[in-house]
Amino acid sequence: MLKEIIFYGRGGQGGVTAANLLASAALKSGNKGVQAFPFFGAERRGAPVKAFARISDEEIYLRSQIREPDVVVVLDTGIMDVVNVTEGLKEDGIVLLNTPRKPSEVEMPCRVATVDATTIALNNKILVGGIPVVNTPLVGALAKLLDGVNIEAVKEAIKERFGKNAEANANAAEQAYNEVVL
Amino acid sequence: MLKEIIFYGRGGQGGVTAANLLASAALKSGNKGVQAFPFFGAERRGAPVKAFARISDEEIYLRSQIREPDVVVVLDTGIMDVVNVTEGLKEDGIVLLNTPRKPSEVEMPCRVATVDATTIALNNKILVGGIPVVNTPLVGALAKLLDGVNIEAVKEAIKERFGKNAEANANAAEQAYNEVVL
Amino acid sequence: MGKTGTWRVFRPVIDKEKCIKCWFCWVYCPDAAIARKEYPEVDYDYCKGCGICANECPVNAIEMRREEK
Amino acid sequence: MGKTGTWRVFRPVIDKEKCIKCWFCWVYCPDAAIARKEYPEVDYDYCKGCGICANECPVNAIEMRREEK
Amino acid sequence: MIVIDTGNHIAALAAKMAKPHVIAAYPITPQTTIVERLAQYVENGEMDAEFIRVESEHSAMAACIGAASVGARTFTATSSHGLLLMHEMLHWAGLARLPIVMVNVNRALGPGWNIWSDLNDSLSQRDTGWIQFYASSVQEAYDNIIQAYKIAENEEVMLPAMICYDGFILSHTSMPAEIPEQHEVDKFLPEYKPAWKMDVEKPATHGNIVPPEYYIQIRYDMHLAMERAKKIIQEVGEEFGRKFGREYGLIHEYRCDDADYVMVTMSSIAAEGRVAVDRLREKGEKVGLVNLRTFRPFPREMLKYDKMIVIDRDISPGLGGVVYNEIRGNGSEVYGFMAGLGGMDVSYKDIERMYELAKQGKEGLYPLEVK
Amino acid sequence: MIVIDTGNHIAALAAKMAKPHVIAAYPITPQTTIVERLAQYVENGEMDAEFIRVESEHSAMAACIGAASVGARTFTATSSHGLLLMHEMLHWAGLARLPIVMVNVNRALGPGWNIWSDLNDSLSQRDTGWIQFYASSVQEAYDNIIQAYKIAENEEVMLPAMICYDGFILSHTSMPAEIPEQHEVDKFLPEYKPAWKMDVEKPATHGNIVPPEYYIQIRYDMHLAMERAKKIIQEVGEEFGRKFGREYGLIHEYRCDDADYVMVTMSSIAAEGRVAVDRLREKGEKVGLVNLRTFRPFPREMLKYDKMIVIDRDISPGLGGVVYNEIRGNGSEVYGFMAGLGGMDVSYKDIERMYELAKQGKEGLYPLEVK
Amino acid sequence: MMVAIKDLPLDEKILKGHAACPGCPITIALRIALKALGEKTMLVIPASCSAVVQALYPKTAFNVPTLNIAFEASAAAASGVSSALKALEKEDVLPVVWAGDGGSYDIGLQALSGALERGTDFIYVCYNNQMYSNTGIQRSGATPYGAWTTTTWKGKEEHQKELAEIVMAHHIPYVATATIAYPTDLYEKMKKAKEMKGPRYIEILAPCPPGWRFDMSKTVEMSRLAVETGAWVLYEMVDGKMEFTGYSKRLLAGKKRKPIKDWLKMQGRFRHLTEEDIEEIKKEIDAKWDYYMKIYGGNEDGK
Amino acid sequence: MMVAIKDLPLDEKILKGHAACPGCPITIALRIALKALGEKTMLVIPASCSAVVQALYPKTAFNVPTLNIAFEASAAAASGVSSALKALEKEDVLPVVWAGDGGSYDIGLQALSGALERGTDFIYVCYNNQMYSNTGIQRSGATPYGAWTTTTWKGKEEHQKELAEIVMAHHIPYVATATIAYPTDLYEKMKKAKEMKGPRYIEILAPCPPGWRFDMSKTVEMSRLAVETGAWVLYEMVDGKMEFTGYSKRLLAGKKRKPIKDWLKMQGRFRHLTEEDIEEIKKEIDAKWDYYMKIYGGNEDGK
Ligand SMILES: Cc1ncc(C[n+]2csc(CCOP(=O)(O)OP(=O)(O)O)c2C)c(N)n1
Ligand SMILES: Cc1ncc(C[n+]2csc(CCOP(=O)(O)OP(=O)(O)O)c2C)c(N)n1
Ligand code: SF4
Ligand code: SF4
Ligand code: SF4
Ligand code: SF4
Ligand code: SF4
Ligand code: SF4
Ligand SMILES: [Mg+2]
Ligand SMILES: [Mg+2]
Repeated sequence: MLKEIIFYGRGGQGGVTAANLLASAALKSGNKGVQAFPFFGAERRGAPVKAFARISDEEIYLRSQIREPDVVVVLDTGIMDVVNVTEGLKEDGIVLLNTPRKPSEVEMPCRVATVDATTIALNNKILVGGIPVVNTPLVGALAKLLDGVNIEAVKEAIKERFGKNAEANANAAEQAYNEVVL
Repeated sequence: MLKEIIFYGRGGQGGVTAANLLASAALKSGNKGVQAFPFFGAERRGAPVKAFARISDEEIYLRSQIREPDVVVVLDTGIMDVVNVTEGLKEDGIVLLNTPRKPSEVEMPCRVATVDATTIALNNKILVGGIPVVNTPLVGALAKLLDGVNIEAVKEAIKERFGKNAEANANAAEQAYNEVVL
Repeated sequence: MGKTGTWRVFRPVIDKEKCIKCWFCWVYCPDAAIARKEYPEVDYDYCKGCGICANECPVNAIEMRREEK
Repeated sequence: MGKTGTWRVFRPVIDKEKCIKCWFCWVYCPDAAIARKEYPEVDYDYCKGCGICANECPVNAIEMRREEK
Repeated sequence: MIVIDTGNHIAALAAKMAKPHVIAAYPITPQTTIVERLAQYVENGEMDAEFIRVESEHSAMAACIGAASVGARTFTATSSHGLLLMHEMLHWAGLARLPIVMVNVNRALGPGWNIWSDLNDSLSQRDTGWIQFYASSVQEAYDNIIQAYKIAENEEVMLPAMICYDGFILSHTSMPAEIPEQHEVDKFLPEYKPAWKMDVEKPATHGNIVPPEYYIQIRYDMHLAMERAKKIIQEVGEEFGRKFGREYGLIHEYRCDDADYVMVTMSSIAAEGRVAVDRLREKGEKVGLVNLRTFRPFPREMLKYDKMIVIDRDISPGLGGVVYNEIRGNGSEVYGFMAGLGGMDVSYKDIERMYELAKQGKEGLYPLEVK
Repeated sequence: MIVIDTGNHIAALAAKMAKPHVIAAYPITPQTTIVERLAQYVENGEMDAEFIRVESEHSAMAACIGAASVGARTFTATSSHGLLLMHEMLHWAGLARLPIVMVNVNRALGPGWNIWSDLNDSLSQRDTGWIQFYASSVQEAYDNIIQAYKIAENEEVMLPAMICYDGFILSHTSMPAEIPEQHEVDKFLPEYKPAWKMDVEKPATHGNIVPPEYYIQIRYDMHLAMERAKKIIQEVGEEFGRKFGREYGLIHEYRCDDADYVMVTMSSIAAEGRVAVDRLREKGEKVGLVNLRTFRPFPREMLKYDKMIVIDRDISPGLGGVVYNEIRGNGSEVYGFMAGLGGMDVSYKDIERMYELAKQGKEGLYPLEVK
Repeated sequence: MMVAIKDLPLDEKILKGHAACPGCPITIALRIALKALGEKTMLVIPASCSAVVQALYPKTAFNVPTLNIAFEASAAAASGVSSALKALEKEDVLPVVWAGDGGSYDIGLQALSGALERGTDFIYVCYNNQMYSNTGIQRSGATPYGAWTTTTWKGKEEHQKELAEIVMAHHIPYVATATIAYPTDLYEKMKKAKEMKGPRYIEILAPCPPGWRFDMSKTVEMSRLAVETGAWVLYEMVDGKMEFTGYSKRLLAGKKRKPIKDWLKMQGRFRHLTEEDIEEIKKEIDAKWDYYMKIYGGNEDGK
Repeated sequence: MMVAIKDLPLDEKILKGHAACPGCPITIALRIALKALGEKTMLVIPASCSAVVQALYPKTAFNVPTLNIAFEASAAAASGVSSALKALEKEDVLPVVWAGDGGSYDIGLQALSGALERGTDFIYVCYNNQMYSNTGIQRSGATPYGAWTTTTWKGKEEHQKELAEIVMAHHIPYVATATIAYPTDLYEKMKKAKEMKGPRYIEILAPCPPGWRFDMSKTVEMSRLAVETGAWVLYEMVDGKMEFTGYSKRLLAGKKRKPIKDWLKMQGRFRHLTEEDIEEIKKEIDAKWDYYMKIYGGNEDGK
């Protein structure tokens, strides 16, 4: 089964890394086909960016952008003013928001999950150039929402990728895994 | 009638200019088709060079090199050690040599004309960088040998082309016209 | 040229009481987001929240506050 | 690499009597056409007849003569 | 070993494992991460190569030419304007018959600036005498680089080789790839023993003035070498298959056997096209797909299908699709689409649509002007 | 007035009479005498233009782009490696839709250095969006330059134009040419009124980042402009004919009407070919000749003869003759010869021979490898 | 006689909503420069962050005519613009190149040098953020010794090119350096250049938060500290006559420089430097200033 | 300690029968340079007269490995050669670029500057005949003010670029000037450069008879007079330390310069100059020497 995920965020928040981590974790969790890619503009830090991930038990030949995602991850709810994040979302698709609010406090025409990744990032002191990096906690939360991906694989993928900040990021992921609400 | 002429000389002697002057003079003498062009190598001063001229009463469409000349002009007999100047010469073709010798003193299997262009150049003080320029006298001599080209047109062509040395060159041409021996 | 105010994580808030009108915040703002009115005025539609104004204000009249979203 | 001696209009002729073996002619010849033997020796197969050797010889031991052809 | 990483990082890994002596490269989006990764390999000692941090792509290629002339194995990578700036030196490397290997990450040309995929950059180098491979997956990018050295350095070929793949769509996409062990690569690709090189023991002059009689031969021999490369590419692809389990040739056919229509394309669209073919087959359409692995040498003689649909991610002004125009005129019925220029997304749905249009006898710029 | 002078000097004269505002050029054999002559015109006040003595051809084209962007009429000239070094900027000028006019004196590419005629230099720029004219006489060189401005600057076109002719064979050959009066030229070619330009009154940004949706349109429009150019070239050629007595189109046919075989070629070989045709006709052979005046736009639809013999003075490695390959596949029987590379002399006798070979069904590299 | 900040024109040529990173030095510099240059300015911009910050076609945040051009071609294109303006009798309009250090020190150097040699009438501004920031922080010829970039992971081994020195060796009418922390200094140099003819060159140090790895609020502070520590020097050379300006003039006059370590420590790109490395860098800065003192010093006010 | 002419090696790397014009300075310079450099030298030569004088393929008059390369690419190609030699452990072989002024001052400047900045291990020789001679005498960045060329019919209006100065601004280990009239000076500079590492630059004034319009027998005389009149200066800069050499050293020590007029008058390219023009040029040369005196003079022997 093919699962398609879109990440919405801003340059510098690590949306692309989130997609990559998810793909790694998915591979580690036993999926044969995994893929992660950005839709890069020539964006600078702070500008809206989009990243994609695909997970499947078979080899993936698709190279096009995801137009009908199963899951949408919003790293920064601010962009929801500018971007319609539910566009194309599958019928039973889920939107995962980085927000302190509960799903019930969010009015959206679809299933919503939430986690306060920014606070988790700040608590774990993961910042780059003053901007909290919310990608690792969100990937942790995804492990809860996606069938084919387990949290141990996520933590492993984080540890492979991050040098000295690996621990803090892995902790953040685990914390989010536990705190995410659907 | 098409007449084809090859000039053999060395870089700096003005073989290309000779061909150009001849073409100009031929046009002035009433020929509709005239053409002059060099076979340039990347040659430097002193190295052997070749130039071509065509004269005809009709427009010329030929662009290829001349392989069977009617007249061959040798600006510097020294190159005859290295180049076979009579190659391809038409049956009744003429070789015009720059030499103090008389045609009778030259052993060649064809009609030969001679003129001492170097001495004429030295006498008229036409030198560039220490090298006597023999082209104008030789074109003067050609006016004698070629039906369609007259010496007045040659002198006119020289005057148009040369600035302050026009007179000396025109004189040299006339002198050669008078001195050439067939 | 979207409204770059949405990029902000922290927002500069100017305390007019403290302000001495040196206009450093105005001249240094990379986003031309501070207007030189009677007092400096931030255009939150475009301010990206870099914090240069706050960092450069000689009298600490600008505070960077976490955006509520 | 033809025999560039045919390019010559004037040929350098060295007067051994005058030569003081300063080797200027040898070092300056652009065509490496002067050999440093007992006396300088011109290789007429290659000498292009530029006349530098004659111009530089401090004792005028080299004369440039018109080639006879 | 299965590694998951972006096309660029995997390409850098391939370059590392091919053990070039000299790398000279200049950054440009979307190639940059190749250069960065290679610099890192060299700096931390994982790679024993000289890395020349040139000041332009023109110099990158000139440096590779200098290095290759001394007998070194060389690598570089570029994209778009970087490739264009190399143009003179590409011709040079080709005519000098130096087996330089380069990655070109396909990107559109300016103005305006557009950093997304488009094949005009490498296609407009098709006269320079470079072998051109196009990859449709990260795995192919890796495999093509390793094979490119072996092909380019083959005595019968001795031509430079360019490995192309789509900017972002492959360069920045993480996918799993099977990476062989270094000793296996070493065995497949032994040290480079150049047939000629600059050598103080045997002084020779390279590239001085060539008169027409020789020039015509030298240039024609380059053409023949490109023709000979077809056989070598096939052979090396088969050997690669035997050793690593993935066999390659000049083209890759997918469900073509009984196909009424064969779609021909290259690079990432060829992968997406498989999905379209599968879906169309499910609907009962008899359609197949050819993934052009090499555009130079161009395997025209292999592309003999009754009806073909060619999808170009390029457009040569006044000519149209470049691939289409090289295929056209072999007796087949050929429909051409230009699609995906400047990074326009091309999905399997678009490809299905082009198939439908072709069946109606239409062709053109997809989706804007099809008639 | 009839003037006798070399192709280059007559080209310089044409450039002068077209009254460009800005000239930026760099010397290279065999183009040099154009630049020299223009510098002289400007210095002695015969020409009222700014002459920019650039430090490279890349900068020559960049300077023309800068000048044209401000609304100036521009001229430059180059050859061979100079043209290759401009490659990136040629693409730029094309996509920026600037009607720059340039002479390219065709010359072979190195290494080794070869300064003689060969059309690979300009043909390998055929994707850059430049209109390409080829001249077979000094007169045509003149006439093409004057018309090129009018065509390039036409609102429906707005593309740069390149006038090509053979190095030495035309550039250094003196031939008579009919030169109109300046006021006649002025009337035919009025002042340039650009549709857009950089202007402080109307600040606008040119060439910033373009997203795919716009990019695809901009690039396609360039393709359409090249197609539209066909009509404009025809119209301008007819107007030129009315005014100056020499009519032009996209191709020039010679004794084709009843011909069994039509030879297609361009540049100086097309002139020489007339001589061959006349001689073959005398022998009773039904043969005609097409002189391709424009290679971009390519008048493919006009080249519909049963049997064609295409002579290319070029060879694209792995493709063969470039002109041949663009003609091939229109339903005709086409024989291709590559001849005259690197300045090899091609005489009417050679062309007659190629005709004989084609009749035997042969083609290939003339004279070395024909089969 | 220095202009005061409050006297700088209100008119903005760089519109809000551009695409630069928060805290970008480029747009600070451009805002000030264009206040001095005014509306009769045509910008020529090579590939760089400056090309990107304009925002996406068909929009633009730049309110003066702007010609984007290939990475290596800006000075040549500006020569064309300059000649065309002359030919079209619009000599009141000034072409200004706005290029990064990569486009000036490296790939665009030749075009620049050619334009200087042939006396092009223009201002060439190099904003120097000491690396290729647009492509994601690679070394340039301007990257200082020891700095991390993604092509010099262990720190650059070579010293930076001295482009201003190279430009001075071209003997042009005006060469100046500036940086964003001193807006009036920058403004006045732009004004002065604007009034002159021939080739004029101004280089602006532009600390880039993502590239140098510092907090985005510190851009101006970083710029100021570069001058206070002597890592960057403010001067102008008019017709071959050198004069230090602003804070650098005070340093030349004997004011004590802040420790270079302070500046280095604020930047992530120098994080890996050892104490010895820092000592090394300090020595070079000292040597540079000793040299300045020797040739340009000796006068209390630094003239 | 100067080597004597008779001590120069007999071995010739430039064979007879090459294609240079009679009286060509290039082959004089190359003969001497290669005597110093020896057989472990690889030449890299861009488009120029030096490419042509080698003679036609398949022949060659150069008896060291020679790589001809595109006009603008010699320093970059040499970087490749240098790195390859290092990678292949042949560091005893020295890559030497032999480029004209056009290929160095103009179109090849960027590649040169890049190679210097990245510390390429090579010698770059620019033989300066002050114009593009190969294409038939067009102006280059090195063409002096006032000189006729086929692109400056009334005399060049701009001053020549000072490439050696520009190169010095790159702070490389060795920069020297020489000319063919002083073969031992040239030989020793080549030898010295050969023993060093890193980028080394040597510029050789090379008067060209057809280009400068003088009789082919005067090549050496013209070269000597350039030094004696102070139009050309002989010096070397080792690790930033400047030292004048030979006749120029004596000029620095106070010896009177010959009138520049003598040099100008010998050359057809300056024939059109008026007395005022000449006076102008004289003033500049005077100013240049005043400057030298001020910074480098003051020591009797010119050190
Ligand atoms: C020929 C070419 N090579 C490479 C690039 C890619 N490129 C675009 S901008 C850039 C770096 C620019 O650096 P700099 O000039 O310092 O400006 P900055 O990005 O730092 O503002 C590079 C390498 C290009 N556009 N064109
Ligand atoms: C890209 C390019 N542009 C132009 C040329 C033509 N060209 C060849 S040599 C030359 C002049 C060389 O001048 P210089 O470097 O001073 O050497 P010289 O001929 O004086 O020895 C020129 C313009 C070329 N070969 N390549
Ligand atoms: S936070 Fe930054 S963008 Fe916002 S007003 Fe202050 S300086 Fe301007
Ligand atoms: S920097 Fe502070 S004091 Fe100065 S104007 Fe702004 S708010 Fe007021
Ligand atoms: S004349 Fe010239 S070429 Fe002949 S030996 Fe003397 S210096 Fe050498
Ligand atoms: S220059 Fe004169 S003196 Fe000296 S070696 Fe030669 S011939 Fe003898
Ligand atoms: S990377 Fe640096 S220079 Fe570029 S836009 Fe961002 S802050 Fe500005
Ligand atoms: S033109 Fe000058 S530099 Fe060139 S080969 Fe002739 S003499 Fe030598
Ligand atoms: Mg930069
Ligand atoms: Mg020169």
